[in-house]
Amino acid sequence: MKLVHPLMKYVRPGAISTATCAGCGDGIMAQAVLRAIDELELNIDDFVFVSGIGCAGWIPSPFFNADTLHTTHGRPIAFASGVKLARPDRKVVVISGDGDLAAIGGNHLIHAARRNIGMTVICANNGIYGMTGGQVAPTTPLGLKTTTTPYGNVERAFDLCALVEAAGASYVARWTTYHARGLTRSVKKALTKRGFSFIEVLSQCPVQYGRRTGVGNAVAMMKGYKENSLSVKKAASLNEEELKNKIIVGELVDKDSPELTEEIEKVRRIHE
Amino acid sequence: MKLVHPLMKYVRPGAISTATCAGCGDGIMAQAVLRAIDELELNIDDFVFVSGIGCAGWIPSPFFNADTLHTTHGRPIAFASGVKLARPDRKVVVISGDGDLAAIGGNHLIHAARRNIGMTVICANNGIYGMTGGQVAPTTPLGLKTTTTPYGNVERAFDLCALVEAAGASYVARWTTYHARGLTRSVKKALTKRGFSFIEVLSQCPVQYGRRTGVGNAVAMMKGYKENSLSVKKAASLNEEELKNKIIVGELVDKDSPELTEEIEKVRRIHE
Amino acid sequence: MIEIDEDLCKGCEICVAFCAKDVLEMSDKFNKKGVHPPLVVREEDCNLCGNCMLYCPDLAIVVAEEEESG
Amino acid sequence: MIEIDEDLCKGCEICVAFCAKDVLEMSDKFNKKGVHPPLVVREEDCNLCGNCMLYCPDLAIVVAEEEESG
Amino acid sequence: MSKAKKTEIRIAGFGGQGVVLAGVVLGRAAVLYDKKKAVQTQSYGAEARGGGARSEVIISEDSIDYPKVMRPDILVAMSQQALDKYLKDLKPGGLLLIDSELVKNLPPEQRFTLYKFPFSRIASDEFGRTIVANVIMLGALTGLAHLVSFEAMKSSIRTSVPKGTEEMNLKALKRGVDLAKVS
Amino acid sequence: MSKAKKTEIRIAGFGGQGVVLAGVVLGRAAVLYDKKKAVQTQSYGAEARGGGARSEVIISEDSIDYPKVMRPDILVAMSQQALDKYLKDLKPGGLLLIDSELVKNLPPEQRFTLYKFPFSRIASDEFGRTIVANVIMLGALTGLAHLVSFEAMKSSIRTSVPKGTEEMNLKALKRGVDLAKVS
Amino acid sequence: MGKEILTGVYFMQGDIACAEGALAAGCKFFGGYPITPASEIAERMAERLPQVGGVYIQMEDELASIAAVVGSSWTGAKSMTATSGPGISLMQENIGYAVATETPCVLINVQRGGPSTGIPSIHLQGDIIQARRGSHGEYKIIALAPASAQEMFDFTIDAFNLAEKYRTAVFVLADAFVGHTREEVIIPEPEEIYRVQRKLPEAGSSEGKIRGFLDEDIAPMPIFGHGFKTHVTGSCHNDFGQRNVIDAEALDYYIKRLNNKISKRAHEIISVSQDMDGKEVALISYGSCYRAAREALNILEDEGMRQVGSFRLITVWPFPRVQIQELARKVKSIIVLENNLGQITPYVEAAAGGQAEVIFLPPRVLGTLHDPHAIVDKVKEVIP
Amino acid sequence: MGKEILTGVYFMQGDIACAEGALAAGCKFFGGYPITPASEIAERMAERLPQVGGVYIQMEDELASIAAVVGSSWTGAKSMTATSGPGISLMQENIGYAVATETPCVLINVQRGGPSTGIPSIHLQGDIIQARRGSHGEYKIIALAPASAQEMFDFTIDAFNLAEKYRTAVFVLADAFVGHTREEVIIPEPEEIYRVQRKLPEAGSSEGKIRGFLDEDIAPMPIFGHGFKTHVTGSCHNDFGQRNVIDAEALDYYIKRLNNKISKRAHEIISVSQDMDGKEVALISYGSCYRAAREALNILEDEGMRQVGSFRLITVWPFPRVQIQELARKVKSIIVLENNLGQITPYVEAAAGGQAEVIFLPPRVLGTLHDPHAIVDKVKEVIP
Ligand SMILES: Cc1ncc(C[n+]2csc(CCOP(=O)(O)OP(=O)(O)O)c2C)c(N)n1
Ligand SMILES: Cc1ncc(C[n+]2csc(CCOP(=O)(O)OP(=O)(O)O)c2C)c(N)n1
Ligand code: SF4
Ligand code: SF4
Ligand code: SF4
Ligand code: SF4
Ligand code: SF4
Ligand code: SF4
Ligand SMILES: [Mg+2]
Ligand SMILES: [Mg+2]
Repeated sequence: MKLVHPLMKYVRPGAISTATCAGCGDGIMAQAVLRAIDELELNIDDFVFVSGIGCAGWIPSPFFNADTLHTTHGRPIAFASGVKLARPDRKVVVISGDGDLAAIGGNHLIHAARRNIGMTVICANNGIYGMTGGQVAPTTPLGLKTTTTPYGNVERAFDLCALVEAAGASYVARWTTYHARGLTRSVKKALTKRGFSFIEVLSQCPVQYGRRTGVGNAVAMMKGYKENSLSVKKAASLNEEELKNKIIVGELVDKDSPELTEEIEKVRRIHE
Repeated sequence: MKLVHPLMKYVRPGAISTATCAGCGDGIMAQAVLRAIDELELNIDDFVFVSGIGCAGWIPSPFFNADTLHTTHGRPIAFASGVKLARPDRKVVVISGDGDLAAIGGNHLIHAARRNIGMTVICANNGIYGMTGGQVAPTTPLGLKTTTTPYGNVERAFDLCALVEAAGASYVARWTTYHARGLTRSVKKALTKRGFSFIEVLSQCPVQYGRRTGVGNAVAMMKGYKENSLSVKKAASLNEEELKNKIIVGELVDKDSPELTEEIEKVRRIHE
Repeated sequence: MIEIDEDLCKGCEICVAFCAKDVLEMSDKFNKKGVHPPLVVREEDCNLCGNCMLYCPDLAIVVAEEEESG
Repeated sequence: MIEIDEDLCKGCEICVAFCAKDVLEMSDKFNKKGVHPPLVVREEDCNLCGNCMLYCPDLAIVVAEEEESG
Repeated sequence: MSKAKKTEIRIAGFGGQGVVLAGVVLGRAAVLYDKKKAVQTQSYGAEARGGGARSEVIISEDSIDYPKVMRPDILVAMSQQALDKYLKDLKPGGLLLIDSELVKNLPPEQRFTLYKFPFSRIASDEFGRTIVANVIMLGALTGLAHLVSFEAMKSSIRTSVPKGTEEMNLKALKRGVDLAKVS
Repeated sequence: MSKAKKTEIRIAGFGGQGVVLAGVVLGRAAVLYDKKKAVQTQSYGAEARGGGARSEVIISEDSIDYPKVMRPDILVAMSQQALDKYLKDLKPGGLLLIDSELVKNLPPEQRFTLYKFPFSRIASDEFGRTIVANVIMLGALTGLAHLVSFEAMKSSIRTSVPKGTEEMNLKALKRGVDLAKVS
Repeated sequence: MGKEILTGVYFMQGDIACAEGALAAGCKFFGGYPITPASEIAERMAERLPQVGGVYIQMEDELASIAAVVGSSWTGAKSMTATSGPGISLMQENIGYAVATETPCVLINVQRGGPSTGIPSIHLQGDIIQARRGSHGEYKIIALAPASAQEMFDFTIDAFNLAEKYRTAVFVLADAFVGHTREEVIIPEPEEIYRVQRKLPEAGSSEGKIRGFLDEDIAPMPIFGHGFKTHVTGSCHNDFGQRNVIDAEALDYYIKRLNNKISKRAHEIISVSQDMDGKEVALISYGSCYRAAREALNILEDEGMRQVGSFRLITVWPFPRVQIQELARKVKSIIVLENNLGQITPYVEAAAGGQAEVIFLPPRVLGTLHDPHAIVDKVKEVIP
Repeated sequence: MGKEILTGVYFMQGDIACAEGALAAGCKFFGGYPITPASEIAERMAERLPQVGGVYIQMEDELASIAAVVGSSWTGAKSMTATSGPGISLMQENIGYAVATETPCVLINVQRGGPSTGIPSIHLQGDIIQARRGSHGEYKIIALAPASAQEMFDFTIDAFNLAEKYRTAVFVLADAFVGHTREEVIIPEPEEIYRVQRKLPEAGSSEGKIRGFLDEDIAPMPIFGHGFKTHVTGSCHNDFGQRNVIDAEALDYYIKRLNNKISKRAHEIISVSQDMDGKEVALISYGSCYRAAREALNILEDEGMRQVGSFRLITVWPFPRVQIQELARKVKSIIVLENNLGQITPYVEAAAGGQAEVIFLPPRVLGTLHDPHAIVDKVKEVIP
């Protein structure tokens, strides 16, 4: 008996073989998102998936058999804002890379969070520019030698979750691909949350990060995630020194504030 | 006897009459900056002032008789980064508006803070786009009727200081034009601080904000600043409800971390 | 002493409003910019606090300790 | 039961590494992609935890309860 | 075929005096209420404050191909600077209207018809708001030049000024018309 | 004047097999160590992973105006897909070199000289690293086609591969040369 | 709802007329960012869109504005943005995306004086070639150039119709003069306004099989939310939206189809107005320069010089090459009026191919309308 | 320090040669953002600049990259960025700023297949007109088009020299082919490399009186940190940097001076290479197409057809209009080879003015080099 993968039904025919390198964490993320939709029993036809340019931009595009908008580098949230504003009934999900969302696209990220527009942004943070060949990203650890920091990175990395929280997001969580189950839970939460939700996922890039920088292959990187991560709860009891170089995983923000398209709808009602 | 204004020596001959409207807070800010330089007995020839497009962009340009770089809308921090990186010995000061620095320019703001590049950014936050005629800004209060929110603003405003703090700034302070003395103190601190410093200044725009929205003239607006502000210390003892619509003034962040150009210099030293 | 450069003034009235000693008043003449500049009407009450100078957005006011002449 | 679609496999070895029961091993044959896919070598030890399926980035593994046939 | 006679009007002064609005009110009066053709254009340091502002109107019975004022028939100067800058363009024999409170140096030559009134002073003293000087000026202009009817002007003002200020502005208009009568 | 004879080589396979590097090593050997002229170009889904990759080299005694391979004299196919895609371009009588572990379906027609070796299998079994298949292939190619000298090839490999892997790669090169000898 | 169209006579700024034209065309989404001299369009849309059930959003910058416009268009909304040169410069990458994904949208450029910040309130026709080729790669757009407030209304409607019909980005190349000038604008009754609506695929069309992209016959648009499972990408793709980022053949197909879509229909898109029958000299103009051309012709007519006619580009792009070729065969001289240093002039020369003399005439002072008398003088040099 | 110039023979990618050329020219600042097929330039600069006392920074995006480059240039550093079409599209606003403020800087565009994301690794000459007019307003730039790895080295040096000499932004219009191809590159001895340094005002020049801007004689540059109290602005300004954002006359002056600076020196900037003496047919080409033109000429020569010559644009901008006018008077036909749908062809036609037949010939498949035989066939159509 030939078993069929339960998520295969969400995969676009002809795009079954993912376009990622062997061991890339993006495939694990893709599944986590589809699994969340499956478990929530939502109709994938009610979604619009928006992505930018980068390996992670290919997570939904063309892989997900749904309405997908593969945009320009850094701009998926801006495009997605147009989709959501014009069709507030759609579930709008942005999935893209750390470079895309936080380097070139950082402004759209913070403004969408500020507006609390109803969309879910899932950031595949591999700490590098994967697609273009392993250049430093604003998420690359200090000291790492990348193709554009041959003597070691001297720029501090963003704490993306803290940034998005400060900008105003309603829901913020961080996971790694090792935490695929927790990630699935958070995606479910985010998809049903009113307002702007953000999930950072540390996702291994074994080729441009692992191999090039000598950190190791996919397995080694996922083991690293396992060993270096701490739950939000555990982290709360530790001091700064103890938290150094640790990945805090779990839900970081979950609060309620008015959602943009609903507020706009109220204004429109005045005129009806 | 004709008295000479003690700051007039820093004003570019031919630019003495400011280009602002009557009562504009930007003039008060301009003085506070010059006064800080004067009190620190720094040489204005060691400075490069960089600004963007907007009324506030004209605070240093051409007003300050120094090296001034009046750039494109939203980009002064990026230009200033080039200046600082190439000439780390310069004191680089960016003075520009809320729209310039936080709407179109938001990405450069957070990245400069992340890098902790040694510059001081002073944001004239008038809660509006002054120069283009009173359109909503990402700093406009909820509900305000501006030329592009005729039915009241539905977008939440940024807490700029919190945002820049989350991005990694070494020094963050907030003042209003009413607090011209505190502002001067903070500018002095910022100018001598290692790393990225940010000062938000609530500055009245009596024309596009005050008059158009019915909030009142320059005097009324400054009185509003006086009445609605609280020091950081006082604020610490109040709850969220009590802090609603209050302006918290004073120093919010003052910490030490490695500065970008110094770190780059270290890398360069390896090759000497 | 306190001195106002009328032609730099834009007539915003900030100096008048924030002088705790009520030293200043707006005049009713028009300056070169077509606005009414302030006048020092009660110089004797001035405590040289410097607020008017601090707040004048247009560097139109200078306040200084009287210097001993000679 | 557990099934591997060899031609979807890219040979990353994640499934092998994260199977707590050591059920899987990399084979030494080449698949269509020119890499070595894994083999189920100790199916009897498998507890159907689903980790291999959860982690396979390429949807190449399906784990399912054995269905009663008939 | 060449077009019917057009009247070209230039109104100039400081930014903030409402000279642009004055031109708009005039143009709107002509088009919407007197059923003439009009084009209104302006110039100001759009991204600057203060400085000079200029508003121009062409009024004609016929459609207007060329919308730009080249040699105005009428020049209104609400500041010294405006007069100094634009007087040279005024058509010989043209009408020159100035705010005598703000324009002190008049040029010697008399190749135009000069009217001067202290619009700003009246606005400040009688209305307590310098800003209505422009409407008083419009009243005077209506009275002097008859470009548009008084009724059209009133309607135009009513639909152009901020809500709540209609009555004051109509009073100011009337005050201007009266000035013209006296002269 | 037309140029001296050029040899055009195309090496094709999967992304990740090091076919681009193989071309670079070959070109560098020719230019830096054999003092010939060479141009190396490539094609791959640059912003994609996996999929096909192709590297092309032209080697000539004379300077090379036209740098693009149009009809290769030599085709190296490191995957079935590569063979299927590029065989048609191979010059009649050209040399076809394939990885027999990965290319199973050979076309019937014999208008070329075919050599096949299990590069990947040897790399995997003897070197424990599939990735050296490309260097073994280069060895075989050197042995078969004499485009560049063995010495040049060695020097080129030494300066092209990651530090620490020089010895292994030179061994792999040798292994390839030996394959060619046997055949 | 229901105030889509404000029928009647108005004394209106060109910018406001443009906004009203958009609403009359059925625009339901505006994403923008303020800039002189285009802000009035945004302000008017902010006021009016909620009245007609549409959405106005001021984005964080112009890059985001055009992105939001394209995103909204994919939900089926007629969408637009309005800005000036600096904003258009920032939009270039996403303009290419709109073209590549065949997204109907309208871009208003109220041109101002540049380069760079230049002078915001002064009109220049500085962005004419930029509109055509400001984004990277090989592509085509459509651009209209209005010359009056009335045309700001009319051409904006035309722009929407062209965008919907040809599934592409359409520019309205206005300028500070046309945008800020107030004139009479007559807005017709709703039923007199011609509106084109993009074709949609049949409901229930099966996934992945809809020829929704790169179809020279202008494919129906598989907008979101209808179960089409559309895959939109600005990477090289085929008729079905499928990405191919490896093969030159795919790129060749992608580029040529997109270009042919417009160039094969150039005859139906291009609009010129001319009164060149039996004339010897042509005044070629577009946008606000046309006003000066007309006035010059009035003067010439008064002087009895009837050998001169006007050839006006209503659509600047696609360029009316064939029409100018014909013109060049008939006339002795062509005087090209542009408020710049000669942007379309080389294209006129290329079309004329030496058949007629081509003379470029800018205004004496860039940023002003041509003095009609200077045009007359130039004509007299040509016909002594 | 001291490894500015790596004298010797290399087997090098064009991108790497470009980086080495920059260093040889004295480049001390690189601000960039990765993009295929230009990333290798950034990577090389990241490695090499610290070795020579320079600064490499990867900015958050391309807008910031060009901004940082301009900022650094104002401190006196020779500065550059390198990107591909999408990056250039994003830089448009600040390219205009660089031109307006007369900031020397070098912009490398390693062109790829577009519009939009297109195909990153395939070469197209899609951005030729974009380089000239992609920013808003009326301005001029200089652009060079290399055809080999060696020229990536040589032309990058030329670009720096032109930037310094004329105080402006200079493009190197490479493409994915030239950038990624590896060939022999010979780097000369340091003393054989010609380097131009911008003029600076005399030290102590008094503030506000330095004619530092908009000077047709290419004013000395009052760089920061020398007490010049320089006022730099992209708003309309006069010879002294003083802003005027009101008067059309000021705009006219600002635009014309900036343009004249280049156009009056076009003869000394423009570089073409031609062997057209006594020929009947010209193959006009630039960039990588030149390689195909050369090969076609080899074949024609073999076949004894010596009536055909090459006319190559080394500088694409300023456009060699006068040179092509002359050419057109001498030849029967001009075949223009471009790897696009004809971007400079109209400019060639405009220059030819009907004096010679102008034929545009793209490669059969866009994104590939022309097949030399297809060129030969076209030539044979022209000379039967
Ligand atoms: C405007 C623009 N600049 C640069 C690029 C090149 N580019 C493509 S993907 C990418 C970065 C990818 O990094 P990230 O977003 O982290 O995605 P990853 O590949 O790591 O998943 C870059 C710089 C581009 N396509 N467009
Ligand atoms: C790219 C670009 N977009 C828009 C503008 C128009 N513009 C000029 S200033 C400004 C906003 C000014 O607001 P802010 O930065 O808050 O400064 P303020 O005038 O309020 O001091 C805008 C949108 C521009 N000059 N360039
Ligand atoms: S380069 Fe890295 S991120 Fe991109 S597909 Fe490969 S492993 Fe994944
Ligand atoms: S518009 Fe507002 S911010 Fe601008 S100068 Fe006037 S008062 Fe100041
Ligand atoms: S110095 Fe103080 S007391 Fe004196 S006038 Fe000024 S504000 Fe009043
Ligand atoms: S504060 Fe200054 S500008 Fe304002 S009224 Fe007083 S003197 Fe005049
Ligand atoms: S299901 Fe669990 S136990 Fe079974 S093979 Fe997979 S990982 Fe191992
Ligand atoms: S995890 Fe999947 S892709 Fe990786 S080796 Fe196992 S089956 Fe293959
Ligand atoms: Mg990444
Ligand atoms: Mg502001």
